[in-house]
Amino acid sequence: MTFVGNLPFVVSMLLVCLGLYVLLFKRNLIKMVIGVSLVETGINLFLVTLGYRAGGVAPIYTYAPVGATQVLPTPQALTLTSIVIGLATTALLLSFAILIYRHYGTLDVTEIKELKG
Amino acid sequence: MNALATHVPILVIATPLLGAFAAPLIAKLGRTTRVAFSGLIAGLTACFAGLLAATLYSAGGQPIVYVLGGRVPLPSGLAVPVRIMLEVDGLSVFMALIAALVGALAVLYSVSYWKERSGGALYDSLLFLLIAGVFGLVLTGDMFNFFVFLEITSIAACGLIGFRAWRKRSSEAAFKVMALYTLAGLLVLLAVGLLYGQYGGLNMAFLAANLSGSMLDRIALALLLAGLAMKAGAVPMHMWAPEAYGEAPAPVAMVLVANSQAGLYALFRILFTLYGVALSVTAIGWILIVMAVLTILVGVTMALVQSDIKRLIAFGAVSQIGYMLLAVGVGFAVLATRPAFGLAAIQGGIFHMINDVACIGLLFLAAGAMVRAAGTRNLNAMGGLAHDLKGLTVLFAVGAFALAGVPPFNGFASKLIIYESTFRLSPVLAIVAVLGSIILLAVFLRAFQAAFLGPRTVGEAGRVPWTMTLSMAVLASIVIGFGLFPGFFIDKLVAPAANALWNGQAAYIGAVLGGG
Amino acid sequence: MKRALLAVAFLLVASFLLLAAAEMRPFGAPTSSVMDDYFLGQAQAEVAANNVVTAVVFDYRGFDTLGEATVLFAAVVGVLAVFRRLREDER
Amino acid sequence: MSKEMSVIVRTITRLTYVLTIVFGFYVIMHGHLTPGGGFQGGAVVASAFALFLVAFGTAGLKGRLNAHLLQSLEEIGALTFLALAFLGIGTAFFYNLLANSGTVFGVSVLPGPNPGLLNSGGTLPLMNWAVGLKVMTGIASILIAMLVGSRKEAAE
Repeated sequence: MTFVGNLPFVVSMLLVCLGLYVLLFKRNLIKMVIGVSLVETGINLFLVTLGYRAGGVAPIYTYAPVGATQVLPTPQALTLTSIVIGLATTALLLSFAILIYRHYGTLDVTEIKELKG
Repeated sequence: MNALATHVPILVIATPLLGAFAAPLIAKLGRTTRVAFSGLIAGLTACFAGLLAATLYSAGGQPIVYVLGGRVPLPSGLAVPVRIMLEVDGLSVFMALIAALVGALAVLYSVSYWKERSGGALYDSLLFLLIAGVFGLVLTGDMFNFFVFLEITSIAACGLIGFRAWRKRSSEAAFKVMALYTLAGLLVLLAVGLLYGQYGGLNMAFLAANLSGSMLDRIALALLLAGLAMKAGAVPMHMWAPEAYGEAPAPVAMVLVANSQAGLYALFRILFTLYGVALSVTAIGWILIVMAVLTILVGVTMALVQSDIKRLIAFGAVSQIGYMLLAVGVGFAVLATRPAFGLAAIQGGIFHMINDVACIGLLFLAAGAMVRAAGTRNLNAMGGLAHDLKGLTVLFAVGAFALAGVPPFNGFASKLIIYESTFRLSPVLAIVAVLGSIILLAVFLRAFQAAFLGPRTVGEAGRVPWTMTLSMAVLASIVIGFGLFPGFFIDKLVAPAANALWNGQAAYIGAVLGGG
Repeated sequence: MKRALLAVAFLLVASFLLLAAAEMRPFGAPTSSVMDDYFLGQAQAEVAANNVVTAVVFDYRGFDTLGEATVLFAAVVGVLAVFRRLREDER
Repeated sequence: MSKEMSVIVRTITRLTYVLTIVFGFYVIMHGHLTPGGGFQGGAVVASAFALFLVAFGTAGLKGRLNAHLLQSLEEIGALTFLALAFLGIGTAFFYNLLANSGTVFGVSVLPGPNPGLLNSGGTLPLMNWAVGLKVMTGIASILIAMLVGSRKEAAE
């Protein structure tokens, strides 16, 4: 259990916490979308740091240095997938925010009936 | 035929995907072609799901493993599965049958329900995506792949919830549901990352064989529990459910019930198969039981005060999630000692899944027809529908009585098992469960009286088209059939599913890793 | 009241996450890399691709990629659906 | 943002967006050899499209492209991807039938670091193209739909 050796993990988790904070305590729809995005980014960072091997290079053989250690490819593939999923959710959330703005003329959660709860 | 049986697990998922991708292109050929294509895809999917069930049951319930892109689960000399796999056991097949039933009926119902509306092709596409996502959730044997399907269902569901873009509440509900679903998905993803970081694998069977019960495993379990309970709509993460069910078009609300159950399925799969007795089962079981009791109570009390027919049914749906969670929580709490009533509780919970989807689905579909006929969702403004809509009256009554657990309908059959088995663990639980049913009966009697009795308010204009009646009739026949012959269906369908949870862990792992 | 409850929940989750990060194995030293070493060793022979990440994305975990493409498709259909041209009686 | 932006932005956009598109296609084409692939390349092409929309507005499209046309292209990309996955159904869904087959994209590669061959990878390059088409048209149609949607709100 160490914070210093695991600094990259700790930093990505901090990013997740920041995103959660924004999502829970901000009252503007766009800021809430930014919060969701931050959580996503934090988790993507966490996934990518999982695959790092000390001194490793990218797992691509084209013109790779001979005999070098390569980092793990699976977390990179997972991150790629989750980035695209994050893009899709963000696009949909923003579309609904635009629609709500069109209906109410505001993005403030406290002025929108259903979202108060 | 043999080759078809080999590939049927992937065909179940790929067929609705094909339907979703092709629907907007096919729709350019005209409405008749579009409807025929949707029917073809829905029928084909249901056939494949039936074939999958037949294959599994004829093989004696041994889990089927389908490796995507390879011939064998394990490359020679390796202890880790490297490819994504679908793993189908009794419980998966049971859930797949529910999804197939609900999907086919939703498509059938939508033919007339969505006739007068814009965006029919996009609606079809999203509906097929939702169905494909539910199939993927229940059939996959890979943790990350599970997350991907979770997101497919979330996005398709929210697209459908916000589909009536002219309604203010639809877009609000869609935003709220989307944010919470995304959060749930991200919690699951974080847990998957934690598990991968420790064991270097993503396959469920591989993880189940290697879990050591360390601190990180418990944190991952807490994240999975929170995320999946949120997806299933259990209290205290239920706040999205009434909005979602209430604002989604009626057939979509029915598919969303199956979607919530898929979240519940994943919860059970992770608890029983992935973690199993490596945990302190009693503590986790009681956490589930407390959540379940809260879900039942909150669901029924909130249903009491609703005047919007769809939200009323929505809270009823929330309370039913509580019954399933209660039964399976009781089963999990006693997993270490394995008394007979534990298995009975799990059987009751799983049997209640298909009963719930049938009667809640029937109620949602009936509510769709009622709102269409009366032009309002407010129960106080509705009235006298029984004068002109006799068939609908009977169908709604069947669904309402079944949901409240009145004999001889199917809700009674499964709730009786739940009462009996939970009583053995603690009489208080059974009392809460009975109390919930009684309040629910009161709720639906009031709704029935408000909507159907009283002076005539609608004329012949509100007639229900035949495809809508047919899909409701199918559900009603299931409600009555399962209520009259519960023993037969428990024996054929529920027992393999319950056994897969109760003592299927070794078989599930052995099917991938060999040995057993 | 509600905000206080939220704050407690938030602090709980945050401490959980930081605890998880601290409990992780040291950065840069994966405990088990059997699956990934298989990818690194076999991708060129089995898939004939020099980019191992692409080999994983499109071959070993191709089904995930299909799912991901489906997610994007769902988002596009969803966005087009909510911004579609409504009929007169639907406004 | 339906209006055009200033002459500086428009000139720079005219200079760069074609280059960006070419680079995106390069990334898609060499997905199995160099960093990148269908998703990344498709996103690069879509970003060029976003730049174009920012500079010229939807009026710059002159009605030649709309969200529904792009969405049809996206469906074709998705269907192609599904079909390529079905290609290997003789063995299993997603089985890489073309790799090491000696036919199109079927050249084997030597193990270890090497310059790479474009004609390798089996179904991978084809899938990269399908996904690239899907992603570029998908994101582009989202962009157009959201632009048009938010402009309608301003007009009301």
